[in-house]
Amino acid sequence: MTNELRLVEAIRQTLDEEMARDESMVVYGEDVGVNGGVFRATQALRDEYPDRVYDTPVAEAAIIGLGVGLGAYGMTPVAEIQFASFAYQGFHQIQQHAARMRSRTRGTLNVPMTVRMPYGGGIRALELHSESFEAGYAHIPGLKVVIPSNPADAKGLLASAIRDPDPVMFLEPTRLYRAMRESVPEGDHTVPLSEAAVVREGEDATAVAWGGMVPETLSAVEASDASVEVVDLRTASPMDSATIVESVRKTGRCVVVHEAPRTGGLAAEVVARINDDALYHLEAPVERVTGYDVPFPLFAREDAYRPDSERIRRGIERVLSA
Amino acid sequence: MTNELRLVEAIRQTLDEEMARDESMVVYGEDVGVNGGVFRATQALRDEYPDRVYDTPVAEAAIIGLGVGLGAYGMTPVAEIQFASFAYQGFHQIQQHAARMRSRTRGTLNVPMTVRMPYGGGIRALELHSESFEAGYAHIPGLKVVIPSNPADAKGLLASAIRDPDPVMFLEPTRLYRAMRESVPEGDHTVPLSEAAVVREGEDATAVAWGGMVPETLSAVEASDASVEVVDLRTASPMDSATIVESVRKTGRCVVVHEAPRTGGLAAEVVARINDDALYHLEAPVERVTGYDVPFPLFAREDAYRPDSERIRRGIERVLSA
Amino acid sequence: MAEFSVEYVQALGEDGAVDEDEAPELDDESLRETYRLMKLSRRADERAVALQRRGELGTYAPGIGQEAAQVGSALALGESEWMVPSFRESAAYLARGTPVHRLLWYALGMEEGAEVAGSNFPPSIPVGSQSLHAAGLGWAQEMAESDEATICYFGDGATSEGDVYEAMNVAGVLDAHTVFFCQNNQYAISTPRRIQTRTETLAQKAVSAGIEGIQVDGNDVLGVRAVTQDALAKAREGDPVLIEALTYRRSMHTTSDDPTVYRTEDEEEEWGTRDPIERFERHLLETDVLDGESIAAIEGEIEETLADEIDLAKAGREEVDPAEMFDYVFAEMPPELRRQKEEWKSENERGGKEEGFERDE
Amino acid sequence: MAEFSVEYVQALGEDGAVDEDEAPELDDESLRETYRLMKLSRRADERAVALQRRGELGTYAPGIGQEAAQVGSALALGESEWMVPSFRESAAYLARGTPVHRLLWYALGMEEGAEVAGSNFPPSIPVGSQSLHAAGLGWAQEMAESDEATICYFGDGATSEGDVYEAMNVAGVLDAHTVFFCQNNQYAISTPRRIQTRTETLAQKAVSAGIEGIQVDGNDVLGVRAVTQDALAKAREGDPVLIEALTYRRSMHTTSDDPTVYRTEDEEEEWGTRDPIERFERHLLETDVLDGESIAAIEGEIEETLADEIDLAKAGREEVDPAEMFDYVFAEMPPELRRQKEEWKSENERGGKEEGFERDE
Ligand SMILES: Cc1ncc(C[n+]2csc(CCOP(=O)(O)OP(=O)(O)O)c2C)c(N)n1
Ligand SMILES: Cc1ncc(C[n+]2csc(CCOP(=O)(O)OP(=O)(O)O)c2C)c(N)n1
Ligand SMILES: [Mg+2]
Ligand SMILES: [Mg+2]
Repeated sequence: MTNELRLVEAIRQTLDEEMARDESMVVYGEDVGVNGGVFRATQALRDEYPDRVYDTPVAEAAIIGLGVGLGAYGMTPVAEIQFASFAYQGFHQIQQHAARMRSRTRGTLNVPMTVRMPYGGGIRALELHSESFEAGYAHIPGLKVVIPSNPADAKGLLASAIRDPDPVMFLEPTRLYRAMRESVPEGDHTVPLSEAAVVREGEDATAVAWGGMVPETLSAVEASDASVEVVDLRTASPMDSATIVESVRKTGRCVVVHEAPRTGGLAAEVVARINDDALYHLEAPVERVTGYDVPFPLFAREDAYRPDSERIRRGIERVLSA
Repeated sequence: MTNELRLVEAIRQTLDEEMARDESMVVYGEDVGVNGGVFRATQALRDEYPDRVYDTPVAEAAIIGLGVGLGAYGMTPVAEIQFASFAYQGFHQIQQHAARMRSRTRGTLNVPMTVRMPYGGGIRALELHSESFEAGYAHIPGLKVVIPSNPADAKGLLASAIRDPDPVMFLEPTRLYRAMRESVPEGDHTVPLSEAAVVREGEDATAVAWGGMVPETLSAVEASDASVEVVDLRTASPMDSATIVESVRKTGRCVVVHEAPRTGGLAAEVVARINDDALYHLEAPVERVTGYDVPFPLFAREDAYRPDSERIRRGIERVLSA
Repeated sequence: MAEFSVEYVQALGEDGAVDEDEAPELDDESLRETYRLMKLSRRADERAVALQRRGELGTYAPGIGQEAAQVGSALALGESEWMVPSFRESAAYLARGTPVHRLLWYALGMEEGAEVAGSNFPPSIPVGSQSLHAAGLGWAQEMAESDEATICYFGDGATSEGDVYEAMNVAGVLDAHTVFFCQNNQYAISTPRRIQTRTETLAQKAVSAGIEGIQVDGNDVLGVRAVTQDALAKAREGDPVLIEALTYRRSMHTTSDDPTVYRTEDEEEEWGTRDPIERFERHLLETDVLDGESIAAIEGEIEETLADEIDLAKAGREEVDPAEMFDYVFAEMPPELRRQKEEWKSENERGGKEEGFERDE
Repeated sequence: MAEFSVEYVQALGEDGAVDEDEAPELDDESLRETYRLMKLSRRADERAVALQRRGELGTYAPGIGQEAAQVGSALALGESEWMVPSFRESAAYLARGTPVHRLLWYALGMEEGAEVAGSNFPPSIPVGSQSLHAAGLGWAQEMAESDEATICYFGDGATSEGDVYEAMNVAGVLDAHTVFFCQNNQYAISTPRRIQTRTETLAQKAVSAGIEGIQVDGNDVLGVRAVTQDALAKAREGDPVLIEALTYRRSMHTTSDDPTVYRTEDEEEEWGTRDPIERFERHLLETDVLDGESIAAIEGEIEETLADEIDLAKAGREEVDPAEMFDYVFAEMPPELRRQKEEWKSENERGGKEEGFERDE
C-alpha cells in the first residue's frame, strides 16, 4: 500500500508512526507542539502524544544538550531545530558531546538523538534561513548526516535515523517540503542509512546530488541529450562512495551538485573519493556545480546563487565536452 | 636584523608591536591578562598596555560577539580562544555575524577581528584540546583562515591578520609553540595572506601541508630518496591553489597532509582544486595522509591518530610507486 | 545574604491618567513627533503586510502593538549613540530616521536594506545574538571614555538564549554602556512567555548579571521613554541596565505565521483595548496637544510618505545587480572568487541581459 | 513588583562549633566514611600530582581544598541517581564508588577512564557544557515520573557560559529533577571570581531561571550535605535548585598551571586555615567519632588502596590497544572506517608488533 504525500507530510507521518512504535521517543523543539512546527512537520502530534511532544524555550544549545541527557536516560530524543542555521547556536554540543559520547566512553554511553532541521534555499526565506552545512557536519566523526530528496525516502530515512543508536543530523530540504506529492509506502518502511540511490541510469556521465538539488539535477539531465546517471547520495556521512565510484568507473565523467559554497563543500570530498578509487577511469575533471564562495545572499539574489537546472545542465555539458 | 625566537615568542612579540602600531587594538580573552595566556602568548602584555589587554569571563560566544561590536566602533579586536575546540561555543557568532557582516551590509560594516587560537595535537593535552577544524572554517565565506608553521611566518602572518580588515581565524599549532627557535625578522614584518610558500623544491612529487604538519612533512621528505617539493599552505582560506597547481603540474604527484579527520578535511578541497586545474598532469591519485575518521582520541592513542613523518613518508612512497 | 527586587513603572495609565512623577518632560512638539512616528510605524507595517499578501514583499515581521516600546525607547537615544536591533524593530528604525524604503528593501531580500546608516546596526535574525554586539559597542564606549551608550533590542524568547545571558554578564563585568531592552510581547512565535522561563518577570534576569533590571508598561510610551532615559543615563556611566517592556504583538509573528493556531480571540481583544497608539492619542487629545484636524494632517502626510517610499523601494528592487553578491565578501576579492564571478557573468550576462534573475512567484 | 533573596548556610563553623539546626543527621559510621573519602581524595590528588611531575601522568586537575563540597554533596545522592561532573570531580567520583585507577586512566589519556559505570557521566572538559546534559537527565526523570534526581557540578567560571544559564532556565521550565552544584573555588584558572561577574553571589544566577538559589560554606561538609539533601528533595519533586558552595582551590588549576603568577601567598594561607578536612577532623576528634588511632588506621588503608590502584592503572596503560580508536565511533563500523582501520593495522602491526605507540616523552 502506498499513499500520495508531500515530503513534509511524510515526515509528519513517520514521526507519528515512530512514536507509536517506540514509547521512549520524545519530540521537542521550538514551536513543535501547539503550533505543529513552523513548517507543520509536527502538526497535531502533540494532540496524539501529549506527554511526549514539547515546546521548548528558544535555546538551541539546550535543545541539543538536553538530548544527550535524554539519551543517557534511555529515551529516544527527536529534536527539531527550527532552521538549520540555528543549529550553530548548539554546535559545541553537537561536536563536543553528541558526536563523541560513544567513542569517549568506549560505547558505554551513546546518543540516539535525531536532530531534524529544515535546510537549503529556494523558498525566498529570511536571512540565514537557507544555508547548507552538510560538509561541516560530515567532517565530524561520530555524526551521521542524512538528507532526503523525496517523500518516500524522507519516510524511510527518518525511520532509520530515529532507530539508529547514533546521533543523526537530519536535513530536510525546505524547497521540497511541498514541492511534490509522491507515493510513500504505508506502514513500516525504512531506507538504510549510508546507501546512495541510483535514481536514473546512464552511460555518458554521472551526476551526484542530494536533497534540494536532486530534482534540479534530474530536470537538467532530462534537458540534456546525453545519457546521464544520477546518484542521490541520501546520506552525506558516512558516505556511500562505492556507488559513486562504481558509476564513475562506468561513465568516466562526473558532476557533483550542491547548494553550499564550493570551497570546502561536500563535492570536494566526492572528488577526493573519486580520486582515490576511480582516477584512472576519469576522462575529464570532475565538475562542481555549487553555490559560490559567498554567504548565501538575501533572496533578491538567491536565484543567482543557488544552482538551478540550467546551471547544472551547463556543468554536464562542460564535463561531456572536456 | 633577526632574532632567534620560538613560535609562541614570535606571537607575543607581534602582538606587542602591533599594539604599539595601532592604538585601537585590544587584546582580550580568558587568562590573557595577569596570567599572560595559558601558553604565555600574551605574557606581560598587560603590564605594557594596561588599558588594552583584558581578561574576560569564560564565555566564548561573548568573546567573538564582543569583537563584532568593538570592530563596529572602530577598534581592532584581537581575541584569544584558549583552545580551538572552544571556539565552537561561539561558532554561531562566527558564522552568522563575523563572517557575514561585510556582505550583508554591503561593506558598510566590517569585522576587523583576529581570533587567535592554539590548535592541533601532539602535546599530550587533555580531551578536546587537540582538534583541527580549518576545513569547517574554510567552508564559511567571509572568513580568512591562517595557520603558521614557523616563528617567522607566525610573526608575518599574524601582523597581516591583525591589519586585515576582515575576520581572521588564526590557528596556532600548539605542538610548535616551543618546538624550535628560529630567526624572525625584527621590526615591521608581514607575510601576505593567501600566499602559500614552497619551502622545499622538488621534482618527483608535491607534498602540501600546513601548521603542525609542516615539520613532520619536511622530515618525511628528508627521509625519502625522492625529490619532493613541499608547499606550506599558510592560509587555508582563501586558498592559494595556484602555487599547489603549479607544483603538481610539474611533479604529477601529490600528497596532502593534515591532522583533521580525512572525510571533509581540507585535503579534499586541495584534491578538488588539483582536479580542476591539473588533472591531466596527474600520474597517480593524490594521497591524503590525515587523521582518521574518528574523534581525536585521548592522548594514549594520539600517536596512532596523528600523522607523523613515518606515515607521511609511506604516503609519499605510495604516490611515487602508483 | 543578598536581596533583590524588580520595580514596575507606568507613567500613562490605561485610563489615560498621567503619573507626573514618572512621566518624562517633553514639549508638545516632541509629543507630536512621538505620536507621528508611532502612527507611521503602524501604517508602514500594515502596508508591508498587505504588500506581502500580494506577493510583492518577502516574509515580514510587523511590530504592530509594540510602537510605544520601540519609539519611546529609541527616541531616548542620542543620534550618534548605537542602536542594535533584532528583526522586528521597524518602529525603532523609523524613530532613528531610517527611511521606510530601506526597511522594505530588507523585506525584499536586498542587502541594500541592511546597509548601515548612522549608528544603527542591521537587523539580526538569530534570536538574541545581537546582544553581544551591543555589549561590545558598550564596552568600546567604556574604553573610549565616551559619554554615550548603546541600546539593544530583543524579545521575550531571546531571554532563553545563552547569548543574552552572556551579554548581560560581560556587560556588567566590563562596565559596558549598554541598555538591554527586552520587548516582552508575550510570544516567541507560538510559544507563550510562561514556557520560556519559570520566572515571574524577565527583568529579574538582570539579577544574574548583577545589573539593574526594571519592568515598564511597554504600551505606555511615556513610561518607556522615562525608564529608558534613566537607564541610558546609568549606562553612560558604565552601569548596564535591563529593561523589560510589557507589551503584546498584536498581529502575526511574521507573514508566514497564523496566530489563531495558538492564541485566543479573547486574549487578542483584551490587549487590543490596551493599544499603545490609542492610549497615547486619547492622552494627547485630552491635553490638547492634538485635535482631530492635526491628526488628520499627520495621517495624510504619512500616507503620502508611504506611497513615495513604496515607489522608491520598488524602483530600487529593479536595480538589483545579483553579481554584486561577489563584491562584499572581503575587502579585496580573492582570485578564486573573481574566477567565480567571471563564471557567473559569462553564464548570465550574454548580450548584456541578466538571466537567472526573474522572480519565480 | 518582585523580590528575591539568597540565603547562606553553615552547619560546622570554622571554630568547629555545630549549628544543630543546619546539620544533617548522620550516624558515626557515615561521618567516618565521609572523612575517609575526603582523605582518600586528598591523597589521590597528591599522588596524582606527584606522578604527573615524574612524567607518569598527563595533565591533572586536583580538587585539593574542595573535598567537603564534593564529598558532602555526592553522598547526598542516591546510588542510581545521576551524577554529571565537570573535570575536577575526583572526590565526587570516589564518593560515588569509582575506583582510583579509573580516574588515573583518564589522566593517562585513556578512554577507559571515561567509561560510564553506574549512574555517573564521564568528565566534561568544555566548561559548563555538561549542565545541559544534567538538565536532560532531570527532565527525563520528570517525564518518567521518577522520584530520583540528578546532580551537576561546575565551577564559578562556568557560570559565565551561556550553556549554564540555558540549562537552569530550561530545567525550570521543564520541571527537571536537577540540582546545579556550583563549586565557587574563587578562580577560573587565573581569573578571579570578581572578573567573572558583577554579582554579589553566584547563587543569585538562579533568579534568572526562576529557581531557588542558595549559598553554602563549601568547606563545611555537614552544611553541604544538608543543603544538598534539601535541594535534592526539591529536585525530586520537579523544582530544580542552584547551590553555590563557597570554597577554594588550594592547589594549581591543573598540573600545567602556576598559581603564584596570579595570587598571593597571603590569600592561600588564609584559605589554608579553613581547610575542609582539618575542620571536619577537629570536629570528629572533639565529638569522639575519631581518635588518633582510627585516623592512623584510615590513613594506612588509604595508602594501601592507592598503591594498589596506581599499579592497576599502570597495568591497564600497558594494555592499551590504539586500534580500538576505530571501534567506538558508531555502533556499526562503516566501510570507509573499516578501510582506515585496516590501513592502520597493516602499517602498525607488522609481525604483531605495534608501532607508532611509544610515548615520546
Ligand atoms: C537562534 C534562533 N533560533 C530560532 C530562530 C527562529 N525564530 C525566529 S523569531 C523566533 C521567536 C523570537 O521570539 P522573541 O524573542 O520573543 O521575539 P519576537 O518574535 O516576539 O519579537 C524564533 C524562534 C531564530 N531566528 N534564531
Ligand atoms: C568552553 C571552554 N572554554 C574554556 C576552557 C578552558 N578552561 C578549562 S578550565 C577553565 C576555567 C574553569 O573555571 P571554573 O568553572 O571556575 O572551574 P575550576 O577550574 O575552578 O574547577 C577554562 C577557562 C574549557 N575547558 N572549556
Ligand atoms: Mg516575543
Ligand atoms: Mg573555579
